Amino acid sequence: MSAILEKGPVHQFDSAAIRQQFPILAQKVHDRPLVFLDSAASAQKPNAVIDCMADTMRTQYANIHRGLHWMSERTTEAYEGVRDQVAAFLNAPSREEIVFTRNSTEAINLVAYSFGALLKPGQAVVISEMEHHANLVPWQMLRDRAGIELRIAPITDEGDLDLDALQDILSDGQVALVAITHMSNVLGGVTPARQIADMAHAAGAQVLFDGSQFVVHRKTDVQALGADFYTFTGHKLYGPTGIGILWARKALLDAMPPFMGGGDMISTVTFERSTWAHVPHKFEAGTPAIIEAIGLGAAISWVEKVGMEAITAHEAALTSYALTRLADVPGLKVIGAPKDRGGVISFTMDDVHPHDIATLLDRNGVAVRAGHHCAEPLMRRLGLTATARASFGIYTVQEEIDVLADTLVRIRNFFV
Amino acid sequence: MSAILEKGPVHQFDSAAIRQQFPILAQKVHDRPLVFLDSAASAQKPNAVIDCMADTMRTQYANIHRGLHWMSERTTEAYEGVRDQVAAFLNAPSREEIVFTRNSTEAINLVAYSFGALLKPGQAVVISEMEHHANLVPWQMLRDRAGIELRIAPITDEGDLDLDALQDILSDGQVALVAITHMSNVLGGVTPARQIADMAHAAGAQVLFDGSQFVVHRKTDVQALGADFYTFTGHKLYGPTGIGILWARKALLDAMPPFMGGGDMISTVTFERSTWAHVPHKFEAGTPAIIEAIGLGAAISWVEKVGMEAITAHEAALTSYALTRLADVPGLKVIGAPKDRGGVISFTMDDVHPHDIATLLDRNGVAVRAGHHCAEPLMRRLGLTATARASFGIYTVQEEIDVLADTLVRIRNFFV
Amino acid sequence: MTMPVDSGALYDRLIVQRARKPLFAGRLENPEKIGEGKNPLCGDKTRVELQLDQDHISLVRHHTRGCAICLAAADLMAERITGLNIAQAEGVGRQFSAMLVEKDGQPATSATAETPALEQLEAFAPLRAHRARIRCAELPWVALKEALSHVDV
Amino acid sequence: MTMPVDSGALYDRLIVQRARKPLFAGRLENPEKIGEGKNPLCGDKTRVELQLDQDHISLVRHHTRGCAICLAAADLMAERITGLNIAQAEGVGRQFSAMLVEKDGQPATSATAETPALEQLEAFAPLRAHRARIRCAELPWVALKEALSHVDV
Ligand SMILES: Cc1ncc(COP(=O)(O)O)c(C=O)c1O
Ligand SMILES: Cc1ncc(COP(=O)(O)O)c(C=O)c1O
Repeated sequence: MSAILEKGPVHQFDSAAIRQQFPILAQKVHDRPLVFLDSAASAQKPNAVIDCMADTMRTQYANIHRGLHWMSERTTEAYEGVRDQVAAFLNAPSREEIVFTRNSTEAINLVAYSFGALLKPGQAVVISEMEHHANLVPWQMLRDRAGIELRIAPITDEGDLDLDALQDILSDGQVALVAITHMSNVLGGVTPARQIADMAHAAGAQVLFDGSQFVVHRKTDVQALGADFYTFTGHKLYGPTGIGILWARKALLDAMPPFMGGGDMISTVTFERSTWAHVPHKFEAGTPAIIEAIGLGAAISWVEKVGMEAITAHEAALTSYALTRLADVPGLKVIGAPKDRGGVISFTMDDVHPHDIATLLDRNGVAVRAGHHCAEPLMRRLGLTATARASFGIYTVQEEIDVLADTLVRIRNFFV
Repeated sequence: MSAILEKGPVHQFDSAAIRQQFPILAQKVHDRPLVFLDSAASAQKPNAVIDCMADTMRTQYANIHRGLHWMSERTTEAYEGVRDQVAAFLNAPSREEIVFTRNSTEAINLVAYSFGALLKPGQAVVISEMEHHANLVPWQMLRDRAGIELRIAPITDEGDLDLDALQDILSDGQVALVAITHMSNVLGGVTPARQIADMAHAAGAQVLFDGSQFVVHRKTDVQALGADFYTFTGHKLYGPTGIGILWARKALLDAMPPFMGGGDMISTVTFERSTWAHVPHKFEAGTPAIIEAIGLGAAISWVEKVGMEAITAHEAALTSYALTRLADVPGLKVIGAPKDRGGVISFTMDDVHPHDIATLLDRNGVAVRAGHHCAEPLMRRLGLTATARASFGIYTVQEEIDVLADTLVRIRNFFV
Repeated sequence: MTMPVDSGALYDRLIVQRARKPLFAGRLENPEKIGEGKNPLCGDKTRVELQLDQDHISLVRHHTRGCAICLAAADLMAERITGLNIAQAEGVGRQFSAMLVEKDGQPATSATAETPALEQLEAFAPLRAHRARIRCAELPWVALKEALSHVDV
Repeated sequence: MTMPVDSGALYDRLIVQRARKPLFAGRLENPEKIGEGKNPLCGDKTRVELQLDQDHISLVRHHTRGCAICLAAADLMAERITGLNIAQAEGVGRQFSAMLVEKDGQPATSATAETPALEQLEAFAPLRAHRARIRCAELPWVALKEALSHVDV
C-alpha cells in the first residue's frame, strides 16, 4: 500500500466531527451502516443547511422584493445576501452577475436560449466528448432551432481534453462559444480551464464552464479562469435541491434577452410592450426558490468554514488511497487516467455488469452509481455501455473505501 | 355588524389548533404580534412541511431516478409518490400529466414555449385584463418571437370577466389558446372556468387556467372544469418555494417539444440526435427540486387533512367579515366587486398612498402587500397605480381582521 | 476474503446460475418470430427468437447482453414459455409484471388454465424492493411481446 | 379610536407635515433645468424644476405624485439645495444616499465645505430599516440628477 496510508492530510481533517454534522450518515441500509459514495450525483446535507431552512420557515419567511413589511424585507435581505456570498465564493466581480436558477441544467439552458438568441446561423458552439447531457442537449436543441453548428472537441484515451484538436476546431473563427465541463462527472478529470479560455478568446469565442462537479472540490475563481459563463448546482455542494447558479459577465447578461417572462423580471408592463428589469432580475421570473437560496447560503458558509483547501487535500488523499485499494481488486479496471483527477472514480469489473455491482454493493450498505451517468456519448467513446462510479465528499473516510474495496472482491467471487 | 359575527363556520374551525402548527405566527414584529395578511403573495408553512423537508434531508435523501441504491430508490418513491398525490389533488386522469416546475411562472413559460412551438403565425392567444404578469409576459414573448396574436379579454367594472366580449374575441376561430386566471390575485374574483372552457372549446381553442390563487382556497377538479392546462405554485399552498405544477392533457404533452434539455428528459443521446423520454419526464430536465416536491406532498396531505371544504367555508366567512369591517373604515374603498370572491381584498384609503398604508400597518405588526401586485395592466384598467391588499389563509382569524380595520382607522387619522 | 457477499434475496442461486450459464442462449436457424428489447439507461439488449408449432411455442432462444437479472430473466422466460401457447405465454408475462409491482404481503395472483403459474419465475419476486431494476427483468418480456406482435419476420 | 397609530421613527412629524403641506410644490414659469423620476413599482412620479443663478441653485419647485416619504423627500430636498451651488447639491445627494444604506450604528459621514450637512434630511435616517422604501426617498434626487445632467431644457 502507498505511503498515503500512514500519513497525510486524511488524518489532519477531523472527519468524525464533520460526519456528525450529517445526520443521514448515521442511518443503516439493509442493516448495515450507510457508506455513501454517490456524492457526485448529489451530496448529503449538514445540519447547518437543514436547520437554516427550517429556521427560515419557522421564524422569517415571506415573499420577497415587492413586500414592504418586516418579514418580506428580512427575507429579501437574506435572499439577496446569498447573492453576495455566491459572488464571493466564485470571486465574481459583481453581485449583479449572479443569477439564481433551479440547477446547472437550467443555467445552461438559459445560456443556450438567451445567449443563443444572439447567435447567427453558421456560427458554432463547441462542446467536448465528455459532457454531461446537461451541457449537450441544450446545444443540440439550439442547433436544431437556430441553425447553429455543434462541434465536438475530442478527448484523449486517458480522458483529457485534446487541446490540439480543440485548437483546430477553433481555427476558422466561426466559434461563438466553447462550453466545456470543468470536471468530468464520469472520469473525474479536471479540465485546464484557463488554457481553454485563452484559446477560446484568441479565436474570438466566449467560454462557459460547467462547474457542477468542480466547485464542490476546489476553490473557483471565475476571474482567474478567464471564464465568461460559469454554472453550478446547489445540491452537489451540500445545499438544497431546487437551486443553482449561473454566473456570467455583466456585459453578456445585459445583451441577452430574458429566458422566462413573469413577475419580478420586468420594469414596466403594458399589453403592447414590456421592458425588463436590470440584471440579474431580468433572468429571475416569478417567485424564486427563496428558502433554497437561503439554504445554499448556509451550505456555502459551512463549506467555507471547513475550508476549501482542507477539503481539496482531504479528497485528494482519499482519491489516491482509493486508486491504490481498487488496483488490488482482481478484474477491476479504473476508467480513464486524467492528468488531474478529482474525487470521482468510474470502474468496471470483469464482465460483472455495473448494475449488479451497484445492487450488490447496496445490499452491503454501499451506495454507488451505475449506468451511463448522463454521458451516453462519452460511454460510446469509451466503448462501454455503463460503469460503476464511486465518488467522494467532505464526509468520506478511508474506512468507507476499505468497505468498498473489500465488498467488490466478494462480489467478484460471487459471480466468477 | 353582520350576522356572520355571531355564528357561522368561523367558529367551527379550530383556528387555535391550526395556528399552533405555524411556528412563525408566534413571532413578533416591531414588538407586536405578527398579523400576517399577505398569504396571497406566499403562505406560511406548517410544521408538517418543515419537518418533512428536514426529515428527508436527515434520513432519506439521494438523487433520484438513475440510482440503484436504497437511498436513491426510496427518494425516487417519495418524489414520484407526490406526483400521484398532485394528480389526485387536481383530479387529473393520469399521474403522467403532472409536470414539476419551479413555480406557476415556469409552468406558464413552459406552455408558452412548448405549446407555443406548435402554433402558426396568425393564430391567437387570449388572456384577460386581470392577469398576473406571469400569465401575460410569456405570451408577449411568444407573440414577439413567433408572430402569434395576443388578444385581451376585457373585464367589467366590477372585476368579472366580460363573457360577451370573450365570445366576440373567439368568434373568428383563430384562437388557439385561452389563458385566464382562475382567481385574480388583485380583485379576488373567481372566474367561471367551466363556462370559459366550453366557450373556448366551441371555438376550437384549448384553455389554460392559472390556478395559483384558486387551488389554495377551493377544491380543484381539472376534469370537471374542462381544462386543458392548469398551473399552480407550491409556496402559496403552504408548501416550499422552488416547486410548482403544470398539469396538461397527455395528448398535448405528448405533442409538445421539450422546454429544457439535459439529464433525465432523454431516452437516448448521440451527438447527432437525441430522443426524448416519455411524459412527464420529457419536461423535467436535470435534477429536480426533490426535497421541495416532497415538501409539497406534505403540504397537500396537510391541507387535505384540514379539509378543503372547511378551508373554503372558513375563508368565505372571514372575507364577508372583513368586507363588513372595512366598510366601516372612513375613506376606505374596496377595489372591485366580483360576483364570487375568494379571500383577497384590495383597497385604497382616501389619498393615503398604499405604500404608506403598508409601512404603517407593518409598524403595528400587520403584514399586507402594496403596489401593482404584478398586474400593471389591471391597475391601468382600474385607473390606479397601486392598491393595498389584505389576503387570508387557513390560519387567519377574525381578531386579525379587527386589528387591520382598527389600525387603518388610526392610520387615516394620522394622515388626514 | 472468505466471507461471501450478502446478496440479499435478489440474487437467488437459480438467478446467478442462469446468468453464468444460460441454457437457452443462442440463435435459431430459422426463427419464425423475432423481438428485441433495449434499455437505453444501461445499454442492455436482448433478442428473442421463437419457433412455433401451430399456436404453440416449440423452441425459444435468446441473445442477451445485460446484467445478471436480465440474463437470468431471459433464460428463465425461455424455459417457462416453451410448450405454452401464445395466450398462455402472454398470461405468464402479465402475471410476472403484476408480481413485480405488487406490494409486499399482497396475495399473489393465482394461476388459471389461461395464465399458468409462474413457477421458477417466482425467484424474481425480491425485485419488488429494487424498483429501479425491475426493467432489467422485464426486458426479455418486452422482446417477447414484440416477437409475438409481428406477424412474420 | 383615540390612541394614535404607532408610526415608528420613520414618519417623523416633519415628514408628515411636508407630505401634507409641501412648501416647494408647484412649477416655475421659466425653469432652466427639469428632471423627472419614476418608480414603476408603485407609479410614483416627481418632476423637479430649477432656476440657476450662475452656478447657484436659486429656485426649486417639484411636482410630485407619490407616497408621504417621496413627497416629503422632494420638498425637503428642494429646501435643502436652494442656495447651494451644483457641486454642493450633488454632495448632499451623495451623502443622503450614503446615509440610507449605512448600517445602524455606523458613524455618519461628516460634512465638509464641498458636502454640506444633511440638516433636516436626517429625518429620513430611519428608512435604513425599510429598505424597500429607500427608493421612495431617492426618487427626487434621481430627478435632480437628471435635471443637472441636462445642459438646457
Ligand atoms: C394569479 C397568479 N398567477 C401567477 C403567480 C405567480 O406565481 P409564482 O411567482 O409562484 O410563479 C401569482 C403569484 O405571484 C399569482 O397570484
Ligand atoms: C458535470 C455535470 N454537469 C451538469 C450536471 C447537472 O446538474 P443538475 O442535474 O443539478 O442540473 C451534473 C450532475 O448531474 C454534472 O455532473
